[in-house]
Amino acid sequence: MIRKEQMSIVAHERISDNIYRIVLTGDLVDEMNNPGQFVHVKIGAQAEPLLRRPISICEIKQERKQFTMIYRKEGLGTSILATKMPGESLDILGPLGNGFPLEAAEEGQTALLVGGGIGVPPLYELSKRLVEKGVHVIHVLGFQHKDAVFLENEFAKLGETYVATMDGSYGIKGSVTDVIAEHNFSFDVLYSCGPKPMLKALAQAFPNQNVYLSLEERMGCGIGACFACVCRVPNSDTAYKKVCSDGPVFKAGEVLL
Amino acid sequence: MIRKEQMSIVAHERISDNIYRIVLTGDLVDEMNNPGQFVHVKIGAQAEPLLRRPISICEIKQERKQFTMIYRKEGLGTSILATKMPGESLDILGPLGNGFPLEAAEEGQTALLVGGGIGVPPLYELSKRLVEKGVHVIHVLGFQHKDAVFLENEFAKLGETYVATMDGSYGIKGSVTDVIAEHNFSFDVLYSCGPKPMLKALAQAFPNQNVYLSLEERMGCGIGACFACVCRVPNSDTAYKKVCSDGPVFKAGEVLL
Amino acid sequence: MNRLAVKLPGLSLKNPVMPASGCFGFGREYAQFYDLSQLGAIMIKATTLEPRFGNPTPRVAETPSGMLNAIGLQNPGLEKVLSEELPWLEQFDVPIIANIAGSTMEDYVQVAKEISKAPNVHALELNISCPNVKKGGIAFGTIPEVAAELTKLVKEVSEVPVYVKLSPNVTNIVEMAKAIEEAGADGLTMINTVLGMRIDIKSAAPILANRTGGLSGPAIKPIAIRMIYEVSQAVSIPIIGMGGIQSAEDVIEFFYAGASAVAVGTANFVDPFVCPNIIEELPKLLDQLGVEHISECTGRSWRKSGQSSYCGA
Amino acid sequence: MNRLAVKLPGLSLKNPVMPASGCFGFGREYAQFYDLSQLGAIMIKATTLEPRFGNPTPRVAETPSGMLNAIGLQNPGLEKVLSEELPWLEQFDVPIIANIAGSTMEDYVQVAKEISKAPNVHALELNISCPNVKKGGIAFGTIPEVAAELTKLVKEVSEVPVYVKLSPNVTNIVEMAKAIEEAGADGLTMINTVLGMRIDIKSAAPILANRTGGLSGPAIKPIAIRMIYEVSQAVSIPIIGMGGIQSAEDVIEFFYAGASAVAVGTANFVDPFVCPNIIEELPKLLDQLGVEHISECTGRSWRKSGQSSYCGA
Ligand SMILES: Cc1cc2nc3c(=O)[nH]c(=O)nc-3n(C[C@H](O)[C@H](O)[C@H](O)COP(=O)(O)OP(=O)(O)OC[C@H]3O[C@@H](n4cnc5c(N)ncnc54)[C@H](O)[C@@H]3O)c2cc1C
Ligand SMILES: Cc1cc2nc3c(=O)[nH]c(=O)nc-3n(C[C@H](O)[C@H](O)[C@H](O)COP(=O)(O)OP(=O)(O)OC[C@H]3O[C@@H](n4cnc5c(N)ncnc54)[C@H](O)[C@@H]3O)c2cc1C
Ligand SMILES: Cc1cc2nc3c(=O)[nH]c(=O)nc-3n(C[C@H](O)[C@H](O)[C@H](O)COP(=O)(O)O)c2cc1C
Ligand SMILES: Cc1cc2nc3c(=O)[nH]c(=O)nc-3n(C[C@H](O)[C@H](O)[C@H](O)COP(=O)(O)O)c2cc1C
Ligand code: FES
Ligand code: FES
Repeated sequence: MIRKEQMSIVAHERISDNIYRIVLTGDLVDEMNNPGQFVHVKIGAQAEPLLRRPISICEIKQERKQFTMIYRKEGLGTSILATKMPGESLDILGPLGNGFPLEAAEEGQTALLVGGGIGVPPLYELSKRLVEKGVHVIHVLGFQHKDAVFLENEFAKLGETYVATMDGSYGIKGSVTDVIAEHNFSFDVLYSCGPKPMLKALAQAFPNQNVYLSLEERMGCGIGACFACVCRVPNSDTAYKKVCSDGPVFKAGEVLL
Repeated sequence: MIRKEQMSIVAHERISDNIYRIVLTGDLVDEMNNPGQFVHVKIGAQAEPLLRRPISICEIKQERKQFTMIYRKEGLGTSILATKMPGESLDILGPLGNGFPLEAAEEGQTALLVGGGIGVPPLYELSKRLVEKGVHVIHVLGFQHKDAVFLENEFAKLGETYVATMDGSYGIKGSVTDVIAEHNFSFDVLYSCGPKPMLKALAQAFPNQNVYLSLEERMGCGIGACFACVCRVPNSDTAYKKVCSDGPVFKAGEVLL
Repeated sequence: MNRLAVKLPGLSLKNPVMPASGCFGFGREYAQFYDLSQLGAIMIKATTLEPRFGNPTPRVAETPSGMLNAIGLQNPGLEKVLSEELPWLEQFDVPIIANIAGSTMEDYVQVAKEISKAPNVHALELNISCPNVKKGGIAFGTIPEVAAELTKLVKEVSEVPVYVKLSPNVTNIVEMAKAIEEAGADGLTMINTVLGMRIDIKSAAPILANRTGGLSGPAIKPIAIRMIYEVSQAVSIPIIGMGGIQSAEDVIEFFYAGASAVAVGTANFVDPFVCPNIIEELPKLLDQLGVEHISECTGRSWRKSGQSSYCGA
Repeated sequence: MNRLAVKLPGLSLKNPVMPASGCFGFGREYAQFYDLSQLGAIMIKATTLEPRFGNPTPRVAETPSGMLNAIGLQNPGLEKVLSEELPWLEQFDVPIIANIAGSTMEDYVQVAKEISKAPNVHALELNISCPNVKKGGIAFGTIPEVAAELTKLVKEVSEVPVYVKLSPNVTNIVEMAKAIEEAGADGLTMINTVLGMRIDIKSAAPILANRTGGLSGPAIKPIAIRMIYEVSQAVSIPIIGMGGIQSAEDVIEFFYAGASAVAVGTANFVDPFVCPNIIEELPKLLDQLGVEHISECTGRSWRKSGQSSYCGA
């Protein structure tokens, strides 16, 4: 069930470049199940910034009633967020949307997890759950440059991890698709989150495979009421899916990218 | 000289009902001279609340580069201000306006200081300076009710102090003018700050005496540029004074109340 | 006595607070959060004759204390609204105000005729002012004669009272309101969104795929208050006010300006509980203000005491 | 090369940033904070033939991310502006744009004739859109023919180029702009404030003594951007853009929309250093955006590359 709660900030730190990790605690964590879901964050009680900000759930610690988000300081909202201190509270609406289907990968199978930039965080809880289940995971993570890399060590503990940077300043030079092409991984399911061009390239590269993509779109309500975040579905002029409530994860081919 | 500075909050506490005392530190204190001046406070970097808030200087500690404001939590701006913690900073523009003329009271003379509600704070630094100078001070402070009373003890240390509440729940029942009428104080100068009806009553009660009144008006710039805070002067259709830069303290009769 | 109950043409409301059209879908999402029967009414999303996909994304952009939207009237079309959405809403004890839109007068007339027959539709709201559709929409909302003509045609076929939703993007809102009142409208709703635009600094392109969009949220509240203040003094039909409402205090400000009920739009996105919260806060605020019944507040900013206005209590 | 220098009719500006009329008085107060020669230009407070006291107070009220004002054109009158204010401003190396207002066409013509002779007045700005005065003002700003007629009359007598300041409170801003262009205006400035109102919850009375006022500040930025975007594509005279500008990013957004220079109003009250700060930030921002000269930004949101627009560099 979706809830709204003033959650407390337990920890908050800058982990690289403009990337921050924030840990929140509250009862809302009880509702969190699927990796790939997100929360909608109201940053401050004032009318500016007005709208909530969608941020993915990166890690869930149900026992401790804690969850983690990792975000990039981008514009007004995330800049103010970055100034919040442990002990302060944040107005969270969530969990929202449908996450990555864990059941798509069976014990003993291989899952390829492909993340680009700020699309990397939701793959972390996913990977943990897959590993728990006995799925073999391979991570391919792409970043702009060395200073933007994060979570590499955490992913490495869960499975094979390849890091690529566009400028070659760290790891393999190039895009995640370059890495995948080069290594020619075999996998049963591909899960991905990142910029749309990357998702498109993956969908095209593996047209007949089990591919799940997490999309981004500018949102109003985050719960399916405002029609801000729709995307088209194939072969229809009026049919649609909402990224916030039908997604953000879709099977490749389910919606037009 | 007027300066703009990010000043640090040294202390911040609720001192009664909805009344807060905040102590700020910074170089701007070097510029503060006259009791009765005010500062213009920008509460938060966002566009809401947009405008600065005028708050009087209540006490100046030049040696420590500190000054104190006392404010009532009223609307949006002061409500957000009330949540600020020591260590945080506040954007202060000041000191603004002209304060109470200390030179109007000479050593050995008597000054009557009359404050109403949130008009009380600027009289505190004034009283300290007058006492330093050897002026005999009498304070008459009016409040709505018992829970709204503040600074009584501090004033009492400087001189005779009478407190009145409108509902009689503390001190003398009635208004400051009731107290003054009853005691029939004799004084050389009267300094006052408070609601306009009170100031009017005082001006009328002592038409031939040396009376200085501190006015309030909704402000834009606080420095004389926007013409938001003008008041009329006697016997002219176009002449005016600006509360922010010509005031906030005027000699009774100088402007129309 | 229910201090919040108000009566408007076609509408007996337990309280004067309702979600604004387009900001609440057909209620399904908010029903997860609270019982929709708590609401005074529900203004459902604009319904057109045929299903519409609307505009490409991005469809929203944020602005200081506001947001722009260019949804473009996406909706499942009259048939589906009649067969699925309205029947689903019947489970709640809440009157529905059906917001209708079209590209031609005939569109409006057809939708009005059919949708006004639905048992839980107690009033229509003519959206003659949607800035985000190429045809129709805005033109109907800016030319008094056109708006009046449309109102007349819809009144002829509608089985329930007709409210007309005014666009703020006009030189003379009073002239529009009067023409619509004369044409027989039972009430006005105002304001729709203000035309606006944002440009992305990095790409130099408009943020909205549609380029321009409609500004809503607290930023437009002073514009709405001004227009309701002026229109309520010039007409004698009631006004449902909207534009930036976030709190019980805002509701009272709209009543003082001249509204007899209010709708809450954008604030639902910020806080899904905003409508029930406001409904809960209102009686406390009335106590503080020393007001017995909320209808006494209507027009208080311009009404001399004793003078009557549309009150509807 | 100065990357910020722009040339507009009558104006050779070292940078395109100037304080907006009415938000900077005649410069005296801000001269305490910085050397006014740093500014691209100064738009001085509206000058009328006779001195005016303006409206009763309260004259300002705050709104979400905005403010309302109803100053009512308070100013010392033409004579004093000519004998005291303009001569005082001569100590600075900065062109003055004289904002002029009046109740009748004759008023405007007389003020224009005299003030345009002042040596440091390089352009006039016709304030045909002040919402806060009973006579004149708003009517001139909402009827294209009236605005055109006034523009013509002023052009006949003015010794310097004439800019006309557009009101946003119209149904069709493009129609207004075109009529004014045709009448011979050398440039446009836009937007003036948006009509608005706030009501005090406790007293039920409008906060402003004048009841309604003009909305300015960040809240109106999307409205300004939309109007400049539309008008800049329809006219070939340059636009000085304003409405909610607070930062160098905002300046670029206005240029992308179609402005060739900008004015900063309300933000001066929030931060007296806002103009010099923006001027300092702009070159850094141009670097980040990979833009050589700021004039390249004008109209970029609608201009296909290579296509020319008013550029003035
Ligand atoms: C389902 C989903 C999950 C996301 N998860 C994460 C995450 O885990 N970590 C992270 O750093 N970012 C994530 N994002 C992107 C994040 O929402 C934006 O970076 C953030 O909203 C920017 O806000 P701002 O105030 O800093 O920027 P501003 O530019 O000031 O925001 C202005 C408006 O645009 C919207 N906006 C701007 N960029 C985006 C964007 N990329 N996607 C959607 N809306 C946007 C904002 O929400 C706001 O309404 C996610 C987005 C979606 C849709
Ligand atoms: C010269 C001067 C000195 C002052 N000194 C003090 C002081 O020492 N302590 C104190 O508590 N208050 C003082 N005030 C009043 C104080 O400025 C207001 O209480 C405060 O601005 C309210 O802000 P808000 O955001 O809480 O209220 P809101 O109602 O949200 O404010 C909305 C707008 O109205 C303005 N406003 C509201 N009330 C007043 C008011 N009474 N006077 C001027 N503007 C107002 C605000 O500045 C703001 O622009 C002083 C006012 C002036 C003019
Ligand atoms: C996302 C969105 C969609 C809207 N869709 C409609 C609509 O379909 N029909 C309509 O009449 N108004 C529509 N509106 C306008 C609102 O009903 C309301 O008039 C406006 O947003 C002002 O109120 P607010 O500031 O409370 O949002 C929409 C507004 C928003 C923000
Ligand atoms: C207090 C105040 C006074 C103003 N006076 C004038 C004026 O005298 N003449 C004029 O043309 N515009 C006047 N304006 C409008 C501004 O010049 C500007 O067009 C408007 O405020 C929008 O810009 P901003 O949002 O940056 O303030 C005034 C605005 C304010 C806030
Ligand atoms: S964000 Fe409102 S429907 Fe998806
Ligand atoms: S507040 Fe601007 S002149 Fe006084």
